[in-house]
Amino acid sequence: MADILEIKNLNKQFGGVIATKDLNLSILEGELHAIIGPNGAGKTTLISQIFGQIFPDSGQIFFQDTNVTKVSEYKKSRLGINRTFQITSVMKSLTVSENIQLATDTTRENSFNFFKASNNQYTFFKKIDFCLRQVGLIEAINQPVASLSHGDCRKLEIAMALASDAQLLLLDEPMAGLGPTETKEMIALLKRLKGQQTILLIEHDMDAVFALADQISVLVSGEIIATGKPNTIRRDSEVQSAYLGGI
Amino acid sequence: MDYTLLLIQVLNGLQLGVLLFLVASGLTLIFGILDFVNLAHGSIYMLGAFICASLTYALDSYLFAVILSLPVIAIIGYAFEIFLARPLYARDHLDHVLGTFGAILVIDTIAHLIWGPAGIAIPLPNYLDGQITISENIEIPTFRLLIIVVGLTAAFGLLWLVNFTKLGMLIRAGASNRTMVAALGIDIRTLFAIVFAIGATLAGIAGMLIAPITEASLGMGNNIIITAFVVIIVGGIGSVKGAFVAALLIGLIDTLGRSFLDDLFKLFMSTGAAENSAPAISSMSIYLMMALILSFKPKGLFPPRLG
Amino acid sequence: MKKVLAAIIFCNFLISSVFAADIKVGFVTTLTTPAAVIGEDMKNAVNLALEHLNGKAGPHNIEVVFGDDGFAPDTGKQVTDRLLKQDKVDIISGYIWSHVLLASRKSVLDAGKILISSNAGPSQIASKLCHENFFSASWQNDQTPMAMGEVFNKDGIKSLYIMAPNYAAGKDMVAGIERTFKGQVVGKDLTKWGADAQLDFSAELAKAKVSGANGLFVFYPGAASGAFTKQYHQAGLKDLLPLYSVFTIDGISLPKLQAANFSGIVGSKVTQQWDPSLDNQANKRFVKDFKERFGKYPSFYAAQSYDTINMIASAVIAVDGDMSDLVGLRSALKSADYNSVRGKYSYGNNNFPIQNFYLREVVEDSDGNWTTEVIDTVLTNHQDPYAAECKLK
Amino acid sequence: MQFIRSFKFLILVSLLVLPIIFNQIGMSFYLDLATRLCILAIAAVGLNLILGYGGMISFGHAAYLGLGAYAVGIPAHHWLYGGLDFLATNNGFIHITIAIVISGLFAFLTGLICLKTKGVYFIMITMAFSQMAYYLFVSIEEYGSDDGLVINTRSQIPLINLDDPIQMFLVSFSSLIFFMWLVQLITKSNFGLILSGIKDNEARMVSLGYNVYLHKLIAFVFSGIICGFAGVLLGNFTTFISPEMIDWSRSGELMFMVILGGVATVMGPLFGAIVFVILEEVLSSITIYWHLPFGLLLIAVVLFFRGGLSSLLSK
Repeated sequence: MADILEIKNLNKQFGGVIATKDLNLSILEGELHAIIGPNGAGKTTLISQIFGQIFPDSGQIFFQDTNVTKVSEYKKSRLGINRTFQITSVMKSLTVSENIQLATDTTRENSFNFFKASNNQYTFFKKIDFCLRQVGLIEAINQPVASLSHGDCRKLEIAMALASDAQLLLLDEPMAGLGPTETKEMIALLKRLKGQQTILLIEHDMDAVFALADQISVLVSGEIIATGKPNTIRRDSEVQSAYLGGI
Repeated sequence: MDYTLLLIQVLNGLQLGVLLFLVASGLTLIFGILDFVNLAHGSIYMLGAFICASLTYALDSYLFAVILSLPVIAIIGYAFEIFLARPLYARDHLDHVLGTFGAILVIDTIAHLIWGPAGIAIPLPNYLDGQITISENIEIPTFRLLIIVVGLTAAFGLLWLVNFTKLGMLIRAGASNRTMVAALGIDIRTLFAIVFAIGATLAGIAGMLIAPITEASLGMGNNIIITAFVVIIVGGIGSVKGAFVAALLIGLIDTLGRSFLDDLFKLFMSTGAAENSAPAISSMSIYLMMALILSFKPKGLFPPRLG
Repeated sequence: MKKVLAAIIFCNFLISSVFAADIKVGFVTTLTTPAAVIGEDMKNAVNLALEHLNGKAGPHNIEVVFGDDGFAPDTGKQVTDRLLKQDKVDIISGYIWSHVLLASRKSVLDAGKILISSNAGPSQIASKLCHENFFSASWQNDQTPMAMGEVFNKDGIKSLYIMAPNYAAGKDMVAGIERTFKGQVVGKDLTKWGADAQLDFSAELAKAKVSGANGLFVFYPGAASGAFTKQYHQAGLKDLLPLYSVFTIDGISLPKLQAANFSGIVGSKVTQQWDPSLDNQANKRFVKDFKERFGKYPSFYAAQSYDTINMIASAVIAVDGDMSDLVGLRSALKSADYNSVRGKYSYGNNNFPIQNFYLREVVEDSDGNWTTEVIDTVLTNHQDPYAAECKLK
Repeated sequence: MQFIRSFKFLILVSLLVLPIIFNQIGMSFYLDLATRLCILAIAAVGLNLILGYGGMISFGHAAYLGLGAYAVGIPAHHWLYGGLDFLATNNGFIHITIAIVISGLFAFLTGLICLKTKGVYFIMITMAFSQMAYYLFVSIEEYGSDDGLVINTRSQIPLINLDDPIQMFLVSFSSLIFFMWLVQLITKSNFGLILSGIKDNEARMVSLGYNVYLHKLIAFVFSGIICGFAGVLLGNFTTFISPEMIDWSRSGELMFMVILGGVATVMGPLFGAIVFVILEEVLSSITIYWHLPFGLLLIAVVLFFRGGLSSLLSK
């Protein structure tokens, strides 16, 4: 399998604070790659750079062998990268199905359709139906998002990411703020997705990470100090002293 | 170029600038910290002028009238906060705009009912009513000089308050992060009411200062409120320093535009055309400047730092 | 909701039709914004005129319906339409502001009604836009400053600095002074006017001061006059740059200036076609009763409004209340056969008055109130310069 | 639901029928009132597209009304009095075309800059541009400067005589219905859905791959054009246009109509215009101090009836 994403010597500073330092990372197509690290290690900053919300000071990012280092976020999304946010980010005043609809390529490509009604296009129904069944939200299809629980909103975000047909999903702490039952459901959901999608997962929940990931990279102070399979990481002494020591 | 005239016009521009600052600083504090759009801020400025005018006649002294008007205006600001602003904090800006526009209509009409449409001229004591000779051919009205001095004092006082006092620290913290202030265990409601009263008082002072020049008149607040908004937008919402810089900038641009633009235009167009277009262009100049600055710095010259 | 509103509108209609008077006169003036100070004076004068007429022109009841133009041309036009279509007035009068009059003119004339201006006299209406159904009860804008120009020539003023608001009348005033003034105009400022007019003139006064002019001519009517005169005084220009004004220091601003004890203006001079001190029967009664009733001298706005009502009454009597008799109304109005407070005058071909213009001085009367007094007649039976451009015969 | 739908229908029918009845029984003033109401409602519908559905609070939309009216007044002025032959016409279609092009262009150019800003900055910069338009017309003496321009001849359109008040009203009314229908169509389309998405969560829409700026710009231009068209009607209706009609307070009035009626609803702008125009009319005929009850009412609406009048209906 080929690398879908390759990051070379990435550097980013905010004022005097180093957020990313000489970072190298490759993600294989189809794998679920998790990034763990203590608070403030620069995980979200890394995702934001991959997605193009902020640009690195130096270094390159390749997506499917194309240099996308300085491609802005809305174009990245069109190339096939999609992300979810640490803080739930959905359109609260719209319905569940409208949120999905907005996430699809079809809507995006026909975005200058001014006069044709958006809600009676057959292709949408199939896709919306599919995505919502995947995440188990099909009952809520016509509900306004404002009425959903926090856990359901997080599922909706995943469904939106699915609907976009992205080749690479960047998931920024999908379990954040979920209760134990909801966390279990989310892990099951990600397990189902694994293999169908390439996923870069940032997560604090160690049980989830070790249960899900194919590869794990450990990020400390902007640097990747180790990369490997879950078992290797678990045994790595450097990782243990830097991060997992407490467990 | 006539340098004497230029100097006088710069002083005039400065005077307009500090007046704008007095109105705009309150507006920017209320806006920045309370996140409340107060269109009726100009009406407080008008009330300052009218109350001071009435008291001047009642007490037969401008000075005592000003001193007595200050707490009155502060109380009005405080009351305004409790009855109209407080219920609207949680709403969006649209509701603020609509509600405070309603307040403008109400306050203006009440002022019409109380003081009549005529406006009130305020007599100045003799020692303020003359001119001061700066050099051989530069004379400026004493009172305008006083406005500059009072305005600058208020400006530096406010900058000191914001930058070097505990209240100021809370105000700055509030401007960038409201929840943090709450987390510090401060009674946010009291802080808000104090900020509102300070803002109202500053606007009231501006009204009291301008009234002896232009009279207290209906609608005077609506003339200045839009310019004051331009000031705080250009300066960056919530930034007292930004408001100060922008107010002086706008005061100077407006005054210098009014005095020199027609001569400038006469260089390349007919006298008639110049005399006709210069006033329009000079009135437009502050908006032009605002559009220009916002297109390069969409959050104004000194955007408050976040987080 | 809709039903309630319809009911309100319907009641409104009923009330106005039940109490309908024989002759309805529409009177448009400014009753809100700071300029309402003029409107109130006019309204007082209209009511005084009605009282003096016992509300009747001959056997016919006269009712006046007031409309507020809000100091804006489009509002003025809207209120004019309302008077014509809703209140169904027989004749329209009033109008302080030239731009409001220009905006409203078409509505009235298209409706085939007589339009009488109680104050505004823009040059357009005196020349190419003159109309047989339009009459002025005041003057053409240029005339008063023309009289002032003559005063300058007599006083030996060689150079002049001019300040006026940037609207129709302001431009006419400037044109008027330039018509008769033989010296040089060294500087001119047209300042922003309207609901948010410019009231701080520091920049302009500073320019005027260094311009080297012998005199400063200004036109700042209504609420702006107090602001202007005060700043003129504070700028210390009194001895350096004598002030000459038209429609600025008047019955409206004087009480306010006196209350502020602004003694600098006593002795200053203005020109006008009317003065409270004019010696005729109608004027004496008008000034006396006005002072008794409202506690101050009437302004020229008031005098012209008082004249307007009397002029209308004389025309109503002439056609015996038949307001559809436009020919009769026109000829009655044109004869100016009523007791005007300015004395006898006549109408030119463009239906603007041919009348005297006086030089007046601000003085203190026997009761200690500030007023004006005629000191000279500058122009006698003066016709405006635009009459020749009017096609009417 | 049924009741609300029939109520809305009833309002539209009475808006069409009542003015004509009033006119026939000799109260032509109410016909004019209804015409003005329809025209202002069109502008409010246009503003609602961006304010209600797109979350762009424009404080400068009176400028488009003014541009539309000047697009009638200026060609008519030259047609009557000569000068600028290429512009001189009283052809209504040309007036409408000019209005659409000019207001669209103005919206496009100012939108390019305005849409870089957000929130209150956006409110103020739209206001700044409309003030510039205001001072532009103040400075053109040929078109009356501060005094405004009297439009001595109305636009000529085949088969329609705008000088007839009833036809003027019918044209305004049917235009209003047309634009209400059009805006509803737009808001139900993909574009409309995206616009609602942008209003709700702009950052998310960017991350979903939308060119948010371009979508906002297009909506802004649409909205400007609708108001420009309303301006053509306004110019023909009042036969007068002055810079005063571009002033920020007029933009405020438009905004309040939209908010009063209820943002992002089909009928909201119309309700807002009805209430605004009738209140202004009724209150101002009772007292010159009508701003007092009007202001109190505004405050009451904000404090106690959130979501405007439409929300009262749907409760």
